[in-house]
Amino acid sequence: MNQVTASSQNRYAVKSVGARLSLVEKAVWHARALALGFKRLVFPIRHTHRYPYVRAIPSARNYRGMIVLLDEKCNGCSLCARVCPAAALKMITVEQGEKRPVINYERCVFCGYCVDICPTEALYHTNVHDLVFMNRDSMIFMLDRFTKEPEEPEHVKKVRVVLDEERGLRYVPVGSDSE
Amino acid sequence: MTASKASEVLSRGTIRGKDGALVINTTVEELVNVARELKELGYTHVVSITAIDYPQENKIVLVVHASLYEASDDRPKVVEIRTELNRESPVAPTLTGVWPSAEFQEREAYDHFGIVFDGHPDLRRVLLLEEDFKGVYPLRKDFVVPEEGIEYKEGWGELRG
Amino acid sequence: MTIPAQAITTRRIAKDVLELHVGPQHPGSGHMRFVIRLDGDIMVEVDPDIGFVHRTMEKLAENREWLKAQPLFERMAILDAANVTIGYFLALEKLLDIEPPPRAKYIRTILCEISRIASHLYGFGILGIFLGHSTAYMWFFGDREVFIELAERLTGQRLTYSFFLPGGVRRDIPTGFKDDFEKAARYIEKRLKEYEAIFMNNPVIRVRVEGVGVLTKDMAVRLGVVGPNARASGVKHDIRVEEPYDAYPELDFEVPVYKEGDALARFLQRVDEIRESLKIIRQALKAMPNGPIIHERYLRMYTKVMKEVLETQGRAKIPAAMINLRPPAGEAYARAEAARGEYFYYLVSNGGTKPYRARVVSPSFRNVLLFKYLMPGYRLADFPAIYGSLDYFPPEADR
Amino acid sequence: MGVIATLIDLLMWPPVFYLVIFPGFIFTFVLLIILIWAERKVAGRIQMRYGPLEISPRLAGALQLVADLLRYLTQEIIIPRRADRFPYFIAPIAAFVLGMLPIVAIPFSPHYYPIPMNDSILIAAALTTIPPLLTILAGWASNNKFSVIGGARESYLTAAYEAVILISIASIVLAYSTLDFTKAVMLQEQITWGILLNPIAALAMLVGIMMATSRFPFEIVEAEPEVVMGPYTEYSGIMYGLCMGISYVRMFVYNLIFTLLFLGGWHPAGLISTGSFVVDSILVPGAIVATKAIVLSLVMVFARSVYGRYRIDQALAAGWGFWFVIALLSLVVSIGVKAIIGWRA
Repeated sequence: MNQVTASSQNRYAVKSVGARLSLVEKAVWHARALALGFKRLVFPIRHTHRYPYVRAIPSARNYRGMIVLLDEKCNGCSLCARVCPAAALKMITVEQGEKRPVINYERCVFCGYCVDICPTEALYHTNVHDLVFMNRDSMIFMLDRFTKEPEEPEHVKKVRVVLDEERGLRYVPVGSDSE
Repeated sequence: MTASKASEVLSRGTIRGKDGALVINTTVEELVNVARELKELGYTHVVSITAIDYPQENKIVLVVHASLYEASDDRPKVVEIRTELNRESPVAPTLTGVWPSAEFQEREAYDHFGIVFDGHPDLRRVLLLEEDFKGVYPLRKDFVVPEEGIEYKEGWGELRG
Repeated sequence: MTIPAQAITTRRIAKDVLELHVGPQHPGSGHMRFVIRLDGDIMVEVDPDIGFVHRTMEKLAENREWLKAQPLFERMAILDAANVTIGYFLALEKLLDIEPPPRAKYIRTILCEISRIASHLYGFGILGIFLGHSTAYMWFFGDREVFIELAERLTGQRLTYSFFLPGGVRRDIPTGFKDDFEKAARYIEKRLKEYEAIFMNNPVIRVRVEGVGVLTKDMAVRLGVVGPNARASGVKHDIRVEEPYDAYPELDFEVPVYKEGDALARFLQRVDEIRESLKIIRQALKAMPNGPIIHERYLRMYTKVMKEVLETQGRAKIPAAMINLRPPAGEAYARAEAARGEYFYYLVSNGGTKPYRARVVSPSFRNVLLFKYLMPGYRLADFPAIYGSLDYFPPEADR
Repeated sequence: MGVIATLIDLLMWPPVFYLVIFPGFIFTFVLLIILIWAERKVAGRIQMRYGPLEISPRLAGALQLVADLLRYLTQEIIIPRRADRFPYFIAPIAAFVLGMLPIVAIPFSPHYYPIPMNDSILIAAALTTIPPLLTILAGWASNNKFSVIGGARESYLTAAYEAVILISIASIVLAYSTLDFTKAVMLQEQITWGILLNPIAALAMLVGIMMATSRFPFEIVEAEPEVVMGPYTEYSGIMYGLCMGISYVRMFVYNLIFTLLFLGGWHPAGLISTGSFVVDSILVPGAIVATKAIVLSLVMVFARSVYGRYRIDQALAAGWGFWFVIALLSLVVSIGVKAIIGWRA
């Protein structure tokens, strides 16, 4: 019963948290904590940006932002509405019995199933994910709005996130050299 | 514990090909005994206590999954104990005496299926409120959650709050 | 049906006991309530009242096609979305009797480990603020952003990845990901040293967590505790080792186990897990084979347009047949090791397009017993320390 | 006309001017706003963020506190039905005012003080011990379990830190052989700063002040994850703002006392002489004292960015078991110092 299978048991490394700190160690760690706090006061790392005035543009190649419909590619197969887990996409009948999807951003969870299931690539994601709506009805995008890229707010400084070994994250303005 | 007894309990079940779990079908009367013997074999805790509702066959199947830490041989890692209960008044003996880890699991099964665990020390609803779900057990099949269709309707959907 | 009216119970309180209702609107409770009975400053009884963020996900899953359960289950623990849903797909793949191609397995493992690191940093942050250490809180949450950014580059979404498909993944590794990860890994390794000075060896924090909330191995086994909380009590149990899935059997890593079982051990165990996770991702990125990222059964259904998208953008399209998955009738369970412990999925199919029954047991739901049995005997001020060290996440427990 | 003239006269009457304008209520209030803003900025810088910036971005968010104050002023004050109204209202107001009261005994220069007195150290130290009682009263009057626990915690801690602070003051007073701030500072000008004369007393008093004013790591009374806001849980609107201010007022006042006793008060002020009485005897020494106290306060709020909080029993153990002993030790040191410098004093 107690045969230990070597392969799995070797995966565990038993450790101990160690003894309590002595008075001297306590003093040393107090000093180190204060010194580190002071160091970060002088050389801060900052991971926030002034959000509504500065916007970080996602760097992901396949970022899943708000969705746009390419009307001429769509063949009205309703797969997108059927796969939508939140019932955010529904089919509307346009002229000649053709169907087109419309979207309700009140419900959309940005899973991207609809974009990935579309057999004709008639849907695509934009980089925009944070628009403000004044009421719930304006979150329903009928064909007129669903077929256009969402308008981005003006006077916004755009930055891009760059991973950095020293600072974790850096924000560089879009279009600058270091991008 | 003897090897023969061990094999006796384990031989009552069958290994399911899909996931390697040992499935033991038992009755309400035998449930606690099976649990006790499994515990002696080293299945120290329950992973899940739940049920499956079969309204057509008028039964609720209580499904208990027990497992072990630090598996030391090639015994099945998960044992599934299935017990058929009467759907009208599902009552099962509590397993908290064998496995203390069953406490909240049984409360949840009571909450969702209305299975009364006889002898449970603190059988109250755990996730739902009694005021809102008096006599209603949402995971039974007769509790229907309405779903919308995929056709656009004015004002979006009938379930839009 | 005769069911005793046990829902509303009244209990007499001992004369010298103060009953304190902590939560659900309390800065230290999270989305739940604790009924704490205090004798002086000592907690004598703690009754966790959960369910404030219960969504009955098991029922909702029964009303959805198999694929649609992913965005739903993700919302149990949105901070650890990959590890939460991987178990569901493992169980579903057992029902369908398919296995993802090797490259997809490696990508899954990479995302799961990134998710684990981010989730641990979140838990540290909560422990930090519960102990009143606002800098630790901000630092852990700030550094978590680095791993969220990594996950975003891989999946296209910050938290709700919805990244898996039955028999594959939805995105291939983007170009430059290896460099990005290496930068992030070096950064966090440096920061782990700084955390040591400001948080874990800070004498003020150490006395708060040392010897507090001691969970013995015996008690951990009896209560069925899982995850880092069990491993910090000396229980050698990790699903990645016990029932390895995805690329874990091929990777070399170790699982830290601590003997003490106090709040400090639980914290240090997670710190060590971050180091191991970095090791796992490094290896996986190195050893990752080339090949398809989705099972050939579905790859065969790809049209010309879909193949082109997969090749040029690294984006696996979903074949239309995947909405109408009809796994053969039967049951299957699967377990996966998430940041907080073991996720258990038990799926029952009757051959239809929707699950007949989808059972989820989350680690937080299993660990909730600890509040009841671990807290009594400690001071009221230890309540946040123990709570924080358990890394308990109410939405995960409530499902 | 006569009324306004009388009012102005009243305001310019030295004791009133001292208490209301400089360095009393208004001056302290402005300093507090700067201090809290600086605390938040320092914490933000260490904590990977900006700190307050949305209000007045050009002044680095300095007006944020004014905005907060306006918000508190316009918020509704919600009184719990079961609260004991009179003590509920009077406690934070009285604590705020009485927290500022020790200023009556604190001179800002050898020639600028509200009431001439020979025992000003004694009076100041005595007056600093009143606000904790009102904090306990606030907790009791709120009729809330968290408030009561917070009040009980305050009552335990008070006993611990008052002993440390008062013994430290006593030991440095022993070294100076005077109970007058002015004489104590003049003595320091002659010999050296008190912090060098008796560093142990200074250290003990610093820790005592941090405990008394709920600075981290002793922010136990209002410990948020445990007792919400401690004694102040049930306060809202401007009452809550007052409650928040109490600890800052007390910290500033304590630090003024510390400055005068240990940091040489207005020490280098004697080097500057412009010939003008107002500049030489009021503005320059006052600015020096205030600057020293502010810097000291900033050091104390910096601890917020480095530490968490102790448990109540650990803080009490530290107070009685360690710092109380240290404070007693400082008495011995003072006797030693007295033996050496005694002939000069």
